[in-house]
Amino acid sequence: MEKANLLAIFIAVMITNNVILSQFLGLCAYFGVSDSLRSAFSMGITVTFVIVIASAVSWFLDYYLLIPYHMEFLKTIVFILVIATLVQLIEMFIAKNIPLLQRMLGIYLPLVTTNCAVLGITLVNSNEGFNFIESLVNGLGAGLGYMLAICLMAGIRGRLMFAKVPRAMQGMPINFLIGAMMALAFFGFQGFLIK
Amino acid sequence: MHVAPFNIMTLFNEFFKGIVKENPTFRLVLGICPTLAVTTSLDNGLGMGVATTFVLVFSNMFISIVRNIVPKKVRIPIFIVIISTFVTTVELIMAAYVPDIHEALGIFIPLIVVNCIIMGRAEAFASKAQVLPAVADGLGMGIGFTMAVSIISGVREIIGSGTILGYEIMFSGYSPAVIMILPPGAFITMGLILCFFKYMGNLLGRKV
Amino acid sequence: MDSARKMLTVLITTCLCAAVALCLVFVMTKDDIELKQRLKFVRAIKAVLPVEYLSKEVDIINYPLCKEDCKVCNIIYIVKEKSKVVALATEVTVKGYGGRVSVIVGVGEDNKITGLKVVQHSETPGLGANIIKDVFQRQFAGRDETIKLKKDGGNIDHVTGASVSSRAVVKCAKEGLGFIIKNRSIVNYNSG
Amino acid sequence: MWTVLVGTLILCGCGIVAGVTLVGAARVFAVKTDERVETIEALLPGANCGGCGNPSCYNYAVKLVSGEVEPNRCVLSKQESLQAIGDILGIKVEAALRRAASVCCLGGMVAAKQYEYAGMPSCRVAVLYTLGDRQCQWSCLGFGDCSKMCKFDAIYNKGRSIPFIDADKCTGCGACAAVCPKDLIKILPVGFPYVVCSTKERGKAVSKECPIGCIHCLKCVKGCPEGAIKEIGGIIKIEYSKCIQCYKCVEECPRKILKVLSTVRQEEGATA
Repeated sequence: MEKANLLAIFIAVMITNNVILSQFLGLCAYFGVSDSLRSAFSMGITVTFVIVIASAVSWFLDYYLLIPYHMEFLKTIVFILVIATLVQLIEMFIAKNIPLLQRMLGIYLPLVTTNCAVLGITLVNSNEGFNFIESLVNGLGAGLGYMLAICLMAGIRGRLMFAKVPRAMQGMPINFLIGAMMALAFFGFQGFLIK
Repeated sequence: MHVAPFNIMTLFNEFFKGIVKENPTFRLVLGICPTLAVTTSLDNGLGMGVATTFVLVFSNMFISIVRNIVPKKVRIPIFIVIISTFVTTVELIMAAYVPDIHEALGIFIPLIVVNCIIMGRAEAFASKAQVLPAVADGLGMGIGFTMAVSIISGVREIIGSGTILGYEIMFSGYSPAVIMILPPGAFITMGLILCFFKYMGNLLGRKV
Repeated sequence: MDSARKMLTVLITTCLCAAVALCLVFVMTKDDIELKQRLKFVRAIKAVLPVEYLSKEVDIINYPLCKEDCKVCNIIYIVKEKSKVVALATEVTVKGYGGRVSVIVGVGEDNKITGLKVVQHSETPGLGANIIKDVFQRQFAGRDETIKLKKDGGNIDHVTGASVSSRAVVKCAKEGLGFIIKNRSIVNYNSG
Repeated sequence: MWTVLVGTLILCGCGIVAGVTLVGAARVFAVKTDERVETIEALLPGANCGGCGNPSCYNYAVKLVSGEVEPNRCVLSKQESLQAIGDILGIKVEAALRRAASVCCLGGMVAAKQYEYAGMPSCRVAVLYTLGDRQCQWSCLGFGDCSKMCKFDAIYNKGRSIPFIDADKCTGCGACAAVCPKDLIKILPVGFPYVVCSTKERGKAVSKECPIGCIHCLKCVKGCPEGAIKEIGGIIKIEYSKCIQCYKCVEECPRKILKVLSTVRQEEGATA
């Protein structure tokens, strides 16, 4: 039962209610960083990494600090502070210890602070009353869902180079329309229930 | 830090550029998450626009006030604290006085914190300008955003549910195109509106 | 290390100001928020009562039941008009098509549903979301435990194009009704 | 009152923890960054063109400081700024060898056709069908995928033709070379001769496919006084370290396929 529940959360946030295509979280980076598959992949990894850690830390803060003292209204400010600190911390940590990762993810980390997906998922975790494991699974699913959507987008945009796009459609408009097609496709997954 | 002198004209310029020339949604394509997510009906769109404008004006104002005493390294955390204070204020006020819209907007009210428009204006403008121009800029950008969100949500509501602000306006027998208030509809509307603006821009550009 | 001290001072001062300001706003709006939530709740409860109670004053007493008893619902609301019990109501949450569907079910003294209201859902707009329409919800009044969709051989018309969502509401009704009938004796005994 | 107190305490607590962690971490994880990196980065053009073989100007600056590369690899910088960088690093800077992209094909649309191609106007698509519609498999397809990649407006196509490269605007970043599906674009030093044909066929086989292709008569190889030109695996190679820029080879070439980069521009290819 427990495992099925976790799987349901995971599938829901990754596919049926994909963070980008159906919940509209993290769209700026979705359109901004999807011009090549490599940068999209790096961005996806960075987001996943930060979401999972932020989910864990914010769960502790929520459960042991905000809820016992009925300070839920401070949720937004505390969570975003945690995320901003965390991102800077991770940045410094990998710059010092894992230069390889720094070269891969370095330029995407600052983008993650203002990515709605991260704050959004921590808020969802708290609003839905998820326990620790559920929060982690939700975060991981969201990150992977983000990666899936952004990599698919980058793949399609790569192909777009060969297509004749009308002048007025070039750039952002066609990207949004691709987003629409992908959202339609993902919409088909709705009703994909795990009981 | 060099601060350009200003007069009434520059104030007007700061104000109007956000509405047309540098419209945050249609020109700069910033802050698209709430633009797409909450525009299922016009009242939601308006609510979001007003909330964002409020936060934008006040955060711009305060960031401009403290701009000279903030050390460079903790700039982002401090801006975030200032912005989220106003966001939480808006959230509480909305929960108290317009609970229906508060509920409809849901998670996207706290997410105003990470709206790229606000952080972007704080970084690009408010942290370098005097208080009055910063407020004018915030107000202009906010109104520009509100207008953009209203246009999108109006279009989606009319086509997607055949109503406007909840009143039936389409002819009887109109069967609403539900897709427009579903997620794909948001992308379609935004894409086509952007395309329209680009087309008009091209046309005007050619004339000049 | 002067810069570090300055950094900390500025950060903490900002946090301090933010916190004081926020808490003041919170204290100021707290009563209003609670009032609005209470009003909404009362409106939801009234919606599940027979129509004549809409304009009448009712008292709502919360009767919490232990969690182990039932997985889906654990508070029974006792609705009284001038100390006479009108109905018992409870909130039931099940899984719908797009997420969870929460429904308040009212049950009269005759063990029949007095009314039902969907209070929270995330069904598809324009399709499943039509479960909040009165035409659909009104069908539930006066039903007993044999409640079923017409599609499944029962007597409730499902919302066009959304049998999964409709089935979820029916499931809520059934579970809520069962739960109240099962616990009626305890509630009546304890609340006198 | 209680709320105000607790709320303030919690938020300030978070603020303090965040601040202390950041300040502490800044000290613990302090990466020893050389100040020179920033100064040098400021001197570099900041175009991140990739002409030096590094992904960004910052990476190049890091490598400069560590002494891995020479300052003259940057093709966009002016001599003075290069000199300034050299002064910071305490080394002498030799004049940069300017490099520019060049399409090593002269025939293009002149080469004999295999079939009529009516697909997408893109080299990378056209090359999927029997390596393009020309009989010569080393012929430029002329759809200009390379010109779309150029950040500096240095390449342009007139219709379907061999792209024209403006060596003055070209920074030698290699974006066009990377995108060419037939590897016809080479980044070569300006002012040196090069063979404007990439075919590996020889003699009649070439003439049949393209009237102006290199038939590998090897007159240039024999004519070079320094022995800088060799034929390796069907390709005429010029060793630029040996070349003294006497341009004997250019004179020797009977088909005028050997040209000097930048002094003689490639004529715009004949359109089909």
